[in-house]
Amino acid sequence: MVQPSFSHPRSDPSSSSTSTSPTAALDTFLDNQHQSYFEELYKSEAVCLCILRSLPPVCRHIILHNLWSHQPLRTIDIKSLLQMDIQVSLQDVDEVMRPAINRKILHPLLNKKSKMIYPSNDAFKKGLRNALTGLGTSNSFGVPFDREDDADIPDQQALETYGEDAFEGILKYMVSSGLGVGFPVARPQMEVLELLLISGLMVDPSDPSGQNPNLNRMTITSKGFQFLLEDRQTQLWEILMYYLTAKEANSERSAVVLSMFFSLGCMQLGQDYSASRSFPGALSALNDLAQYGFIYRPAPESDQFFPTHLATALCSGDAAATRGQDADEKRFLILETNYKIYAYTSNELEIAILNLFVDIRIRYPNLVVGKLDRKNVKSAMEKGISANQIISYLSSHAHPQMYNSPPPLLHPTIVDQLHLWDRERNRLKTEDTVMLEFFSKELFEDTEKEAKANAALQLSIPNQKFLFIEPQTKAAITEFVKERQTQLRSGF
Amino acid sequence: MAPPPPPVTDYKSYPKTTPPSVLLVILDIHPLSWSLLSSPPPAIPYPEHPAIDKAQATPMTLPDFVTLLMVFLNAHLASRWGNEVVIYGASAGRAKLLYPPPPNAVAGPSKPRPNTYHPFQLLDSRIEEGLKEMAAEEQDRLEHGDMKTLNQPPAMVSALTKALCFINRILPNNSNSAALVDPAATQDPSAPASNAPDKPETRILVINSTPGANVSTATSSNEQSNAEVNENGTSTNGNSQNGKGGQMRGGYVGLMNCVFAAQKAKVPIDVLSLPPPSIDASPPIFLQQAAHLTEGIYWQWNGRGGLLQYLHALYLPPPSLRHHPFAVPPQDAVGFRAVCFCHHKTLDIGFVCSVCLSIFCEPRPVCLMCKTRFPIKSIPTLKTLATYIEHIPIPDTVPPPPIPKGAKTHQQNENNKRERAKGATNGDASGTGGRGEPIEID
Amino acid sequence: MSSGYEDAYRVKLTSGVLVTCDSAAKQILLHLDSMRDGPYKFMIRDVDDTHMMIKREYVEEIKELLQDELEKNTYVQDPNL
Amino acid sequence: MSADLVDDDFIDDDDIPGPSTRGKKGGASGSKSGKGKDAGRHAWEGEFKKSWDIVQEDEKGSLESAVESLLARGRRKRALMADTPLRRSIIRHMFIILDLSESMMDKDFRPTRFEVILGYLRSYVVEWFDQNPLGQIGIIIMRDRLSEVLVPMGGNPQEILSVLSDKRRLEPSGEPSLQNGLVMAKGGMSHLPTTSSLETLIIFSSISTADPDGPVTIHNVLEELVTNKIRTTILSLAGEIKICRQITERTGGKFGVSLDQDHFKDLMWETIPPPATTIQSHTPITMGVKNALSSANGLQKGGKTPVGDLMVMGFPIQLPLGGETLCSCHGLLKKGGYLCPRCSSKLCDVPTDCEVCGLMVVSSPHLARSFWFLFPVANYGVLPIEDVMNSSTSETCFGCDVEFPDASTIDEGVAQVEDGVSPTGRYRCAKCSNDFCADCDLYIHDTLHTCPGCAQ
Repeated sequence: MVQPSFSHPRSDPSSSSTSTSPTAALDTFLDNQHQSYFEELYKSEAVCLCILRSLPPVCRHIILHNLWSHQPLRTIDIKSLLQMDIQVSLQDVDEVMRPAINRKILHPLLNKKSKMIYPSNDAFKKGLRNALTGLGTSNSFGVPFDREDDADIPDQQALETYGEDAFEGILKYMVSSGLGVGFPVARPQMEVLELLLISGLMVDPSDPSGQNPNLNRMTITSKGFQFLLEDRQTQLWEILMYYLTAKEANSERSAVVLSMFFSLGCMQLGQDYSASRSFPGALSALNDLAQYGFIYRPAPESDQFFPTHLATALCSGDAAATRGQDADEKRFLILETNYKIYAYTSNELEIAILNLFVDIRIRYPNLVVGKLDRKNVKSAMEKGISANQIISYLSSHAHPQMYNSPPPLLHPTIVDQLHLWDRERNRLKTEDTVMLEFFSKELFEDTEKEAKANAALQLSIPNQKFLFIEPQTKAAITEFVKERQTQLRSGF
Repeated sequence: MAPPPPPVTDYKSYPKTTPPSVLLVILDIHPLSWSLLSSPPPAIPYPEHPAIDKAQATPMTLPDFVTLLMVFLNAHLASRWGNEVVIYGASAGRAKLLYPPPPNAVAGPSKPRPNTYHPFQLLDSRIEEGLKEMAAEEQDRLEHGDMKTLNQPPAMVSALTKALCFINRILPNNSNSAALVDPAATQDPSAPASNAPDKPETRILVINSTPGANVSTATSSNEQSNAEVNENGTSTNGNSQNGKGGQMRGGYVGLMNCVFAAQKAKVPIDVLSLPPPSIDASPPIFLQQAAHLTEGIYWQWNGRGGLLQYLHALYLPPPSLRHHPFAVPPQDAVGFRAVCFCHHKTLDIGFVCSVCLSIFCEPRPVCLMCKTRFPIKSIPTLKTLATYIEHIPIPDTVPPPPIPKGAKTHQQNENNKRERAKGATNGDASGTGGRGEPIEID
Repeated sequence: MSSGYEDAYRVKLTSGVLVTCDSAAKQILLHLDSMRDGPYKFMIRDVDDTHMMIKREYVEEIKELLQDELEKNTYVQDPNL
Repeated sequence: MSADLVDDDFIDDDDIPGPSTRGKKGGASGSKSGKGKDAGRHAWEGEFKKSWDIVQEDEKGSLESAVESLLARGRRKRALMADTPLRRSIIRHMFIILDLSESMMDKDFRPTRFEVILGYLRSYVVEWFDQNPLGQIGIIIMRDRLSEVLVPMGGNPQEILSVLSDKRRLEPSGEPSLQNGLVMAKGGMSHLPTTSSLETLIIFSSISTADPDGPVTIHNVLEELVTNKIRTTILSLAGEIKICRQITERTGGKFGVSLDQDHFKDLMWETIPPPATTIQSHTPITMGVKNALSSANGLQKGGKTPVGDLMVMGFPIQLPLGGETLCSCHGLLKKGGYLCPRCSSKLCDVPTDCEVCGLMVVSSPHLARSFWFLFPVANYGVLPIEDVMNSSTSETCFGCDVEFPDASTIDEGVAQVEDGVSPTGRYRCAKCSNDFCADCDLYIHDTLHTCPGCAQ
C-alpha cells in the first residue's frame, strides 16, 4: 500500500499506522537472512551507512552513541540513556533494540554475571567507523571513472529524464496490457518481462499452467495493479527485491548484488563511475539494472556508467523521493465532494493509472477531468485493486490546494462510498464445508466441542443441531463421531 | 531545567521518525586560545578516581580537533537523510561562514573518493579550505601589525547572530509571507500548529576554546560610547567580583539578545567548552547561561581525551529526541551573574536603575543610560548594602548518576566528578580568572 | 454420505459450500433458487438468516447472478448529467 | 490615534518599535491619511476601503510586489523610530479591562468579536510578558453593568492564559459600565506604589456605557485616575466615543478605533513596549519594588521625591536538580532552587526578596530581556544601485549569507528608492557598513536586536 508519505502535512494517523515504509520489501528480505549474509553485506561501508539510516531514530542514536566506545553496550546503559526504570524487564530493552538485533548489528549475550550485554557486530562497527572517517578500502561509494576532462557528460536533468523514461516505460507497458486499449508503448526487454512474470506482476492468460508462458502476450495481474498504485520508492525496492529473489532462486549469491544497490544509493547524481572497479563482483547485475533505468551507460559495453536519480534516491531513507520537485509533480489531484476529479498532469502513465478507476471525461494538455463513478471503481476492483489502495493513491497525490481545506484530506463521504463499493463486491462469503446434521443433542455437543478443540469448526447452529466443519477435517471428525456413536449406543 | 519526566518504559511511544535536523556549529578558532590548548599544563590531580587520575592531560591542537569534529559532523549527516550542517568560524573579532560555501564560490565538484560518502567529502574538504582561508587572513593581519585586533576575543556574538539569521531564513513559518496570513489564525495559541512534520529542527553547537568566558566581542559602538563618555573614572572595585568567571564586555547584551531570539525560535544552544580546568577554572558563565536558558547542553572538557566519544554521546541526539526518550546529561549549577554597563565587570550583586534596568557595579548619581538622577543621599546606604559580600563557591550538588554506571559510562561519571572538582576549585578562582583579562578598546 | 443408521444417534453428512451473507442478499438468493427447477436448484440447506448451503458447482454462477441482480437495483446517474 | 494630538507632556508612542510591527499593516494608515487628504470630509463620507483593495496584483498576476510594498510599509514605519534610547518604565502594572457586553457577539470580526479578541489577548499576554518580564497584569471584565476582577494582578502568564481559555466563564452579556470598570481597576492598583507605571488597557466594544446613578460620575473617576497617574488606553471596536477620548487624553494614554482585525491587533501590540516616560518629569516615575530599598524608604518619604532610584540586586546561582535541600522561603525539602549571592540561603524561585538578608534576587536574564530598548540597532539604509555598481560590495547577506540578486541584472529604470524597499535587495547598516537582505533586516530589528556586523 502506498504510504501517505510522511511529508503529508495532515496525514491521518489511522491510515499511516496501517501503511508500510517504502523499504518494506527490503525489510522483509533482510529479516529472512542469516548472520553470514549480513557479515558479507557489512563489508561495504555504504551498506553500513544505509542500514544505520533505516533503523528507527532511537535505536540509531544508541548505536551511534556507542560507536566509538570500546566496551559493548549494556542493558543498564540503555536503561539510563532512555530514562527507563531499573526494574524494566530485559525483554523491553530488547524490544527497543530489536531492529538492530534483527539486522545482526547487535548480538544480545548473557555475560558471566548473567547481565545482558550487546556486543556489536565487528564488521558493522568497523564499516560504520570507516564510513564516517573515510578510511575504508572496499570502494563501496563507487570508483569514479577516469575520463578526459572535456568529455561530454549528461547533466542531471538528462539523467533524470532517462531514468524516468526507462522505468515509466515498464509501468506503461504493464498498464497498457491491462487496459487493452492504451497507447503505443515499447515492449521492455526480455529479462524485464521475465522478472515481471516471475514476480507475478504479469501473467500469460493463455497459459494457465504457467509452464510455458509466452512473454509477449502477458497481461497484468491484480498484484500488478496494486504495484502500479504504489509510490515510486516502494516500486523500486519491490522490483529490486524480486530481482534479488530471482537471483537467489538461481542459487546465485545475492549479497554482492544487494550491497551494490546500497552503493548505488550512496552515489552522486551526475557523476560517472567505473563499473569494473566499483562492482567487480556484480557486473552482470549492473547490466540488468540498466534495463530498469537505474543507471545510464553512454555506450553499451562501456565501463563508464552514470547512476540515475532512481538509483541515488534509493537510500534516501524515510525522507523518500517525495521531496523536492519530484514531489510537487506528484501532487496534481483535486477531488471534489461531488466525485469529480481534476488532475493537473500530462503524464501518460499517471493518466493511464487514473483511467483504471476514474471515468475520464475531458482531456486538456495539462488537465484531465473525470469522475469517480461506481462503474469504473467496480471494474477496478474486479481487477484486484482495493478501496484502500485507491484512497491512498488519491491522498498521496492530492494537490497542495486540497490541504487548505480542513482535514480530513479526502472527504469522508467519498472514502465511505469507496469502502461501500468494495463491500458490495464481497457480499457473499463462500467457503467449502461439510455439514453434519445431528439428531442427538448429546452427540452434537460432544462433536461441537471436539471440532472446536481442533479448530475445525466453521459454524454451529445449536437449535437445528447443524455443524459445519472444514472439509479437510472431515475424516478425523467422522472418526470421532463414529467412536462416540458406538459409545453412546452401548449405553455409556 | 525541566524536571525529568517520569521513567518511560513504553518503547512504543518512541518517535518513529524525526524531522530533518540542521546543526549549526560555531567553532572558536582563536589562535591564542588554541596555542594554550595545544600545550596544556598538567591536569589537576584527581585522587577520587584513580582511573581518571592516571589519564594524562591531552594536548589538543586545532587540526586534531577539526578532524574529530569532522567525524562528528559526518555522524550527524549519517544519522538521518536530509540532515544538514552549517559551520561558522569565530576568530579574533570576526566571524565567518565556513560551510556551506557561498553558491558562487563552488568550484567544480571535486572527484569523489571511492571510500567516502560524497556529502562527507564535500563537507570535510570545504571545512579544511575554509579554515585555511581564515588562517591565511589571520596571518595577514599578523603581518600587517594589526596586533590589537588579534587580541580581541573571538566574535562569538557575531557568529551567533549570523547563525540565528540563517535559521530565520530557513524556517518556513518565519518567512515574511507567513506574516501576511490572517493574524487571527496564526495568533491563536490553541490552534494546532500547522507545521509540516518535515519542517527541519535546528540547533546551535558553540565550541568554545577561549578560557575565562572571554567569549564576547567588541561592544556595539552605541553602548560603548554611552558608557565610555560617561565614565568619570571614579571606579571603585569594591563590590564587584572582578575577574571572577571571566570578563564579559558589551557583548553581554548581544549574547543575551541572541539567547532570547533563540528561545523564541526554540533553538537550543549547546555549548562545548574546551579549556580544561587546568587552564581555566571558571566556566564561560554566559555561554553556560545561554545553554541553560535555551535548554541546550553545556559541558566542559576535562582535558583528558575522549572528545570524540563525548561529542557523539552528548551532542548527537537531535532536539526532538533529547528529553524524550533520551535523558539529558546532568547539568552544572548555573550562575546567573550579569555584567555591569560601566566597567564590564561580572557581578554577583549590582546596582540597577529603576527606570531602565541598567546594571552598574557601583552607586552613581546619574544613570548612564537614561540620565535619570538618583538621590545622592542614598549612595552611602547603597554602598553599605552591597558590601560584605563573600563569594559563594558553587556547591557540590551535581546529582549522582541515576543508576550505578560502570565501564562505559565512566565517561559520564568522570564528567560528574570533574564538575565536582571544578566546584571545589572555583572558590579561589579569582586569581586564575585574571588570565582572561580582555584588552580594552578605546 | 449418510451414516445409514436409523437411530437417534444418526448423523447426516453433506458436502457443499457454506455461504455467509447479509440477510438482504440472502433473500435474493432464495428468490433466485425459487425460480429454478429440479437439478438447477442450487440450495442444499437454508441454515439461518445469514447462512445457506449451496452446491459447489453453482458458486461462481450464483455470484454473478447476484451481482446482476444488485446491479438492477443500483441507481446509475446518467453520465450526461 | 492621531498625529495631531501629541500632548507636549508625552512622547507619541507611535514611533515605538515593537517585535510585532512586522510589515503587515493592512489598513493601518487609514485614519491618519484620511484626515490628511480630504480635510473637509468626514471619515464616513470617504469611500469604503476594502482590505483586499490594498493588495494589487502586478502585471504578471503575482502578488509579489504587493507583498513587498506591505513589507516596505513596515520598514518605513520603523524608520520613524528614534535610534536614541528613551527612558522607559520597565516595571509596569497593567489592568486589562475587557468589555464583555452583548456587543462582543457582533460578527463584524470573524467569527465574532469575542473569539477574535480572546485569541488576540492570549498572544498579547505572552508577548507582553516577554517584553516586560518584571511587569504584572490583571484582567477585569465588564458585563451586565457590573465589573469583576477575572484575574488579580499577577506576573504569571500561564495563570492568565488558563483563565482566558475558559470561554464559558467569559460569556458576554448585558451592557458594560466603563465607570465601574475604571473604579475597580483603580481600586486594584491602589495598593501599588504610585511610582511604578500604572496602566489600564480597555478593550471597548459597545458604543455606550451604563454607569451607576449617584453622586459619583465618570468624570469624578476620571479626576481620580489623573491624580493617581493611571495611564488609560482605550481601544474601541465600534467607534469614537467622546468620553473615551477624554479619558485617554487626560491620563496620557492613547485612544484607538480599529478599522479591521489587523488594525486592531496593531493597536493592541503598540501598547506592548514599555511606554516612554516623560523627560519633563512632572510625574516622577520612580519605583520601588517591594522591599527593594528597605533602607532608602526614609528618603522617599521625605519631601522631594527623587527621580529614580538605584536598586541593589543580586544575581543568584541556580542549582541543578540534584539532591533535596531545605529552602529558606518555605522551609521545605526541595530539589533545585537558587542561592542568594549574599547570604547563600536557598530560594525556590526568582525574582524574589531573599528571606534571610532581604536582598532582591533576580535572574540576570530577566533584566537582560529589556536591554534591547537601551541599545537599539541602527536602522539599515537602502543601498541604491549606484553604490552596488561602484564599490566592491559583498555578494552575500552578512546575516544569513544568502546570495544577493546580481546587481548587473537590476533594471536601472526601476532602481528608485521607493517605499523604503531597496531595488538592489540590500540594506546597509550605517555603523558597520555591512549589507543585509530584507529578511535579515526585519529579523534583526524585530527579534534579534543585535547587528551581526556591529557585533564584530
